[in-house]
Amino acid sequence: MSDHPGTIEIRLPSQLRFLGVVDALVQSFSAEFGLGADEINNVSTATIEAASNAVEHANKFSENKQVLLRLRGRGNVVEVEIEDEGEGFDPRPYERELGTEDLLKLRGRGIFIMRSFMDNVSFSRLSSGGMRVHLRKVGKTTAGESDTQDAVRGN
Amino acid sequence: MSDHPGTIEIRLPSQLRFLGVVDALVQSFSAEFGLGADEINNVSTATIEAASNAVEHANKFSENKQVLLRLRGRGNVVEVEIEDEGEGFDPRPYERELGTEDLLKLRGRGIFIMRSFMDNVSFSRLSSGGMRVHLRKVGKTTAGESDTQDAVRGN
Amino acid sequence: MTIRQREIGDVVVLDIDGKIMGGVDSELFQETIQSLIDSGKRKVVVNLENVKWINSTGLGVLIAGYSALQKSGGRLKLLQVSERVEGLLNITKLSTIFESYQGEDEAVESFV
Amino acid sequence: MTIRQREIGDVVVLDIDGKIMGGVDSELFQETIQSLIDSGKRKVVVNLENVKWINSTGLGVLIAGYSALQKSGGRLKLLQVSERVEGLLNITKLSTIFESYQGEDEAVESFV
Ligand SMILES: Nc1ncnc2c1ncn2[C@@H]1O[C@H](COP(=O)(O)OP(=O)(O)O)[C@@H](O)[C@H]1O
Ligand SMILES: Nc1ncnc2c1ncn2[C@@H]1O[C@H](COP(=O)(O)OP(=O)(O)O)[C@@H](O)[C@H]1O
Repeated sequence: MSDHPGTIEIRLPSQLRFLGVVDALVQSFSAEFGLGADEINNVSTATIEAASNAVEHANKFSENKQVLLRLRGRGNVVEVEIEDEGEGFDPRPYERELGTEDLLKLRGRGIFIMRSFMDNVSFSRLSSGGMRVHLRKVGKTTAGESDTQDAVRGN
Repeated sequence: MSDHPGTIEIRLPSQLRFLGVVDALVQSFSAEFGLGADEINNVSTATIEAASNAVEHANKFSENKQVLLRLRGRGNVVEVEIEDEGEGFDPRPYERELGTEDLLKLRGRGIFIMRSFMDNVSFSRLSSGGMRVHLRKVGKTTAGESDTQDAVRGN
Repeated sequence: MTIRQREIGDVVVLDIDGKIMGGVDSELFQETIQSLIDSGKRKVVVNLENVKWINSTGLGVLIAGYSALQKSGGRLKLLQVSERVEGLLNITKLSTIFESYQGEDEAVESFV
Repeated sequence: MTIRQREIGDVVVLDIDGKIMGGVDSELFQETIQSLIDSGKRKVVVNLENVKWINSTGLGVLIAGYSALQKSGGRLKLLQVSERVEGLLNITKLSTIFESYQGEDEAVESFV
């Protein structure tokens, strides 16, 4: 949990079966930058939502298309970018709270969940036409701080 | 645990701190292809050894160099390739068993561990000059087979 | 995701294992619920003890089951929801429709 | 990796947390062992309960500690080795030099 920044890039096939790998990856990456357990779960859940959308709505499960994840950590800030090879979309209609009329709907919660669980969510269009979702989380839990008071720390 | 093949590519900075992320990644990927707990640990340990070497001996912790991991799964076979940006080396001197005279040495066990824990290990030189380590494991544990006899399975 | 089915009196417990995330999971879950309804079972407990995570499409899978049972006069309740899944149910306000229990006995008895 | 130090009689228990993998970990561990030797402590139990994994460089870290203690008439023993780490100790035959215990009492009493 040093202060060195670091970026990891992952390319995944457009298959939902790899969302478990995304979860493991984001969890361990976020832990490395000192986020607490709840924060880690939230970053991972938001990333899974964005990656699900990239696989399903953008790449439409195509064997020829990939999802790119970029994980960036610095200090106690974790950022995730999810890029797809779809045709892009206008996210503005989905920038809203869910009402009681939405309660029993089967779909339409993904972007809302991202916004709820992250400090910052933004969408941009890639020059290739696809979307980039940018997620940002600042760790508030000073994880393991009291924990290390009388312990010495290496890597 | 379907039979669809899948390849994941990851680019990592040359820092040992990300070996934990490598572990999480390889573990969840291998589990997806039905390897058993011991097999998963072994693939992950071998990958960590190869990645450690890439970071330390090849890339020499350089900020400008990366390690590429390629994870490939098909059926119950998991393959991992680890590519570095170093100057390459001749692995033949290290294709040997460890003797009792090696027992208390502080280093020199990495390649031996890879060979011990994988079904197949091979080294090749990239045209860029760096090395590619290729690791292969065939899952023998028919994980969860009895487990699913009276359960129905989705994703 | 795998589903294992148990009966305790007239209550059916579905033990789910893995992740719940739409696609194949969705069909499987809906078929399971439909066949319960067809055979006259109306009291269903979905045990999430071994579910690591659910995504938003997976929430839809649970809602579809909930609504199908509701329509035929039945009920779907949740058992052993993890903190992670609970966070998702809270933020989406689905915690206001899903009754959820930590103990199996409690969940089963709640139908009486 | 973090190291926490406890004493039980004249035995020092080092509770390690995290991964052991050379680099900074190596210096930290060696300094810890050296300062124990300097202050006359010779009986050391390394508790690996909270160590997820060790790589080959991390094995070297343990060996360095073992050898340093050995040279000054002391002993380094392992506690609560996981299956994963045990696999590594077996394959490298290091299990023939590291005494290892599952119970802390057992480990501490083994020095008498
Ligand atoms: N990466 C994407 N590419 C194209 N369209 C997208 C993408 N992400 C989301 N969408 C569109 O936005 C809608 C809302 O997404 P979301 O809130 O995640 O709910 P859901 O995926 O359940 O529909 C989707 O139905 C889809 O039409
Ligand atoms: N990717 C690599 N690039 C350059 N040299 C390497 C690489 N991997 C291994 N080596 C060389 O092979 C030697 C043996 O490696 P290994 O068995 O892993 O033990 P150790 O890393 O402890 O020395 C290393 O010391 C190094 O000189």
